[in-house]
Amino acid sequence: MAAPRYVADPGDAIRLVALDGLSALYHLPSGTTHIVAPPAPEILEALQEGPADAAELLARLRERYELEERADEAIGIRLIELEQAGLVRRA
Amino acid sequence: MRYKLALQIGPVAFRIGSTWRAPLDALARLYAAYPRPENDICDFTVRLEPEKPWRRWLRPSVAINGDYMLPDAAPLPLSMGLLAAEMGMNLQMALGQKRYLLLHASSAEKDGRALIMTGESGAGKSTLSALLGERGWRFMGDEFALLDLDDGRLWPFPRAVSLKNGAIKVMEKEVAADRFGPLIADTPKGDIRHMRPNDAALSGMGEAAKPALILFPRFGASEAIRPVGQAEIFMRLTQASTNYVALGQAGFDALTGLVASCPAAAIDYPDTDAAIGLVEQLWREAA
Amino acid sequence: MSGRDKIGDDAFKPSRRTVLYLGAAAASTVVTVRPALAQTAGSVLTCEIPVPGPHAAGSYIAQDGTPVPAGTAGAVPPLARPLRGEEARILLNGSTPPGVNPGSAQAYANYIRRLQSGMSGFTCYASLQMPR
Amino acid sequence: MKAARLLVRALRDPDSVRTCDWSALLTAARAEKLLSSLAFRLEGAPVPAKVETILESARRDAAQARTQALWETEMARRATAPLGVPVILLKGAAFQAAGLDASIGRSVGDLDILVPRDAIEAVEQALIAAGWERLKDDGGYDDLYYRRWMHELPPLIHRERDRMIDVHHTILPPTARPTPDAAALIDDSVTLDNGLRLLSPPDIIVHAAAHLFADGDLAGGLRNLWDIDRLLREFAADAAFWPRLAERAEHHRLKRHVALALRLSARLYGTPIDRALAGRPRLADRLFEARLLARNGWGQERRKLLRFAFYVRSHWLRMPPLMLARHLWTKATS
Repeated sequence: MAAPRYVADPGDAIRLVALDGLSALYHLPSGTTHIVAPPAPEILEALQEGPADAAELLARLRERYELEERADEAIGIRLIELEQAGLVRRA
Repeated sequence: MRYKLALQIGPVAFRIGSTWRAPLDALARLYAAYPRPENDICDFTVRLEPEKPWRRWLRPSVAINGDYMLPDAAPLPLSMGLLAAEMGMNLQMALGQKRYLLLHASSAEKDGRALIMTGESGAGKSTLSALLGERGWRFMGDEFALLDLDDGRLWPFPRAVSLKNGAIKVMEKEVAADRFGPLIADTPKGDIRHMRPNDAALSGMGEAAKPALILFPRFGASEAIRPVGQAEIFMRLTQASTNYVALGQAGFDALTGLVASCPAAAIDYPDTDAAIGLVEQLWREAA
Repeated sequence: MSGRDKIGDDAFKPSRRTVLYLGAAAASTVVTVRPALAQTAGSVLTCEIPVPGPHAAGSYIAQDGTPVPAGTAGAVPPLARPLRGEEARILLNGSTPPGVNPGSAQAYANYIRRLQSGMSGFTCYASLQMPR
Repeated sequence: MKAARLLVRALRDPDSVRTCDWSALLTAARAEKLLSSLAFRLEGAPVPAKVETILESARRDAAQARTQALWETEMARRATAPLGVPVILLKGAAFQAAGLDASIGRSVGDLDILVPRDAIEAVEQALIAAGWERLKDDGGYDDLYYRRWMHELPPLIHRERDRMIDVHHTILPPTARPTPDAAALIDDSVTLDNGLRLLSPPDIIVHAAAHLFADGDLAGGLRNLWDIDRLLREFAADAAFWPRLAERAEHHRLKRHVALALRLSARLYGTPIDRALAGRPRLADRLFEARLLARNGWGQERRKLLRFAFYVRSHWLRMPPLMLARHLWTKATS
C-alpha cells in the first residue's frame, strides 16, 4: 500500500498568533482554536507547497531546518495528530 | 406569567417571570436602585415555575427555566427563590450571551482602566472585587466580565454581589446593612447573602473601560506573585469563558488581542488585606 | 528551551540552521480548545447526577462503572437518589460522601467518569472536572 | 396577539412588526429555534436599537453555527469517502451544504445522513474508526429497539467534538404506516461538488413533510414548516417542480402528508402553492395549526391536552398497536 499523502488547507484558512514559544491557531473551516507547539506550524507551512507523503514532507523540512536523527519515526505521529485535529487530511 | 420584573444590569436586560410573588419581591428590593430596561425590551427571559404543577402548592420547589435551560439543573425550595432568580439570570448569560466574550471573572475600574480577576470558584475573586469597590475603585462585576468583540473594551455587569460563607462577615464589616439581601442559609453552595453594589458602580454601569491588568488570585499560605506565560493566560481565559468557542473568529481575535495587550500575573494571598496590597502594587507597576 | 539559550552563540555562526525537533515533545503538539461552558454553567447552578441515568434505570453498576443487569456478581446496586454536585466531587476525589456505602464508592465514581455528553448528569460532571 | 402568531406574522411579513411586544416575540422565536431566521428576515428593517443588537448577535451566532455544521459534514465525508458508497445529507445539514434559502439562520443540531441499507454497517464502522462512539448501551433494549424497528442506527457521538450523527437507511421507521421507497430516494439524489449528495428537490419536500407529520409530535414544528415554506418558494422557480412533487408524493405514499404540509405552509406563511396538489382545507388542519402555535410570549408551551394528543398520535403512527403497547410497557418498567 502506498504511503498516504497529506494536504493542508490554504494559508488563508488559518490565523496564527504567537504566544511565547507556542501559538494560538484559529482554523476558519472548522471554527476551532488549537494551541500548537513546534513542529506543527512548520509542518503546516511545508504542506503549503502541495500534498506530500511523510518522506516528501521530511525532505521539505530538511531544506529549512536541522532535524534530529529519528525524525522519520516522529513525523508519522505528528501527521496523525494534525489529521485528528482536522488540520490536514488525506489527499 | 403571574408575576414579573424587568432589570437592566450593565448592557444586558432581563425579564423574570414567576409563579410565586415572594422571589420577585425579594429581587425588587435588592435591585431597587437599578434602571428599568429601555422600552422594556429584554435580552433574556427567566422563568421561575413549579417543577411539576402540584409543586406550586405542595412543598413548593422552583425550577429555573427560561430562554436557555440546563437539563440537570436541580430545583430549589421556594425559600431560596431569590437565589433561583439570580441563578436563572447567570444561566442565561452563561448559555446565551453572544454579543460579548463572556469571562467568568470579577472586575473593577480605576482611572478609566479595568482590572480583571479570574480563578477557581472560592479563589476570592468575588470578595476582592467587592472590597476594591468600597476602597476607591469602581466595582464592575463579581461573576462575569464582558469583553467587547469590536474594540476590546470591558463592559461592567454589576449585579448584586453573591457573598458566600466567610465572605459575608468580611463585607458586613465594610458595608451598611441596608445594602444586604436576606441571609440564605444551607444552600447547595453554603450560606449566601447578596449585597447591592454602591452608587458609583450603579451610576457607571453604562461605561466600558480598557483592560489594563489580568490577575489569577488564589488563597495561599504566604504572599507570592508568579509570572504567567502568554499561552497559559490564553488557555486559562478560554476555560474561564462560557462562549469562547461559540464566538468563532471574533472570540479568537478579541482574546488574542487581550492577551497581547494586557499584563498578567498569578497571586497567592493569605488574607484579604494582603490581597488588596498585592493588587494595588501590581496595578501601580502596570500603569 | 536549550535551543533558545544558544541564540547568542548562533549569532556568530549564521550558517547554522534552526533545529526542529519532530519528536521532542512527549505530549501532543496540538491541543484543541473545547467549550468550557459547562464549567461556569455548573458553578452558577446546582446540578444532579443520577446513578445510573434513565437510559440504564434499574441496572447495577460494575466496578469499572458500566451499568450491568441487576444482581451481577461484583456489581453494586443503583443509588436511590441522584448525587448532588458536592457529593459527586467527593466521590471523584476518592472519598465517600455521607450516605454512600464506602464499598460502592469506587464503582459510582467510575460511572460518573464514563458519562458522555447527552447522558443525564453529563453537564454536571463536566462542571466538576474543572479545577476550582 | 398570541406570541406564536406574532412570530409567524413577522416571518411572513417583516414590515408588520414596527410596533409589538418585542420581548414576547424574541422569546417565542428563541423557543421555536427561529430567532436567527427572524433576524435575517428583519435585516435592514426599522427596529428599535436594542432589538437590532439582539438580532445582530443572532445573525453572528448563525454564521458560526453554520461553520460548525459544515465542518461536521466535512468530517463525516472524510470518514466515509474511502467506502465509495452514496452518502446523502438530510435536513439542516443538506440545506447548509447546498446553500439553500432554507439554510439562512437555520440551526443544525445533529447531522443526519441517509445511506443504502446494505452499506449501513460499513458506514457505522468507518465512523467509529474516525472517533464517533455509540451513545446508548450496546445490546440493551434501546439498542435492539433501534436496530430492529427504527429507520436509523442508534445515534453516534464524536468523542472529541461532542456532536451527534444519525445514520438512516430510510426516512421513516419501517413499522410506520407509509413506507417510502428508500432506493428511489437514493437513485434520484443529486451529487454536490465534494461528492456528498442531497435528495432531489421533490424528495426533500416529501421528507420534510414526512418528518413533520409522520415522525414526531410536532414539537418545534413551526421551524420545520418554515423550512418547507423556504424550500417550496425556492424550488417552485422550476416549472417542472409541482408535477414532479405530485408524482413523488404519490410514489412514496406520502401524498396526504405533502398536501397537509402545503396547506399549512400557505395558511401560516403565505406560501404560493399548487392548489390542486394541496387539496381542499380540512377540519383537522385547524388542530394542526393550533398545535403548531402552542407557544406563548414567555416561551412556555400551552395547550397541554392538545400536545398530549399529538404525542400519542406520534407513537401510534410509528408502531403497530401491539408493538406500541410493548414499547410503552418496557419503557415504563425499566
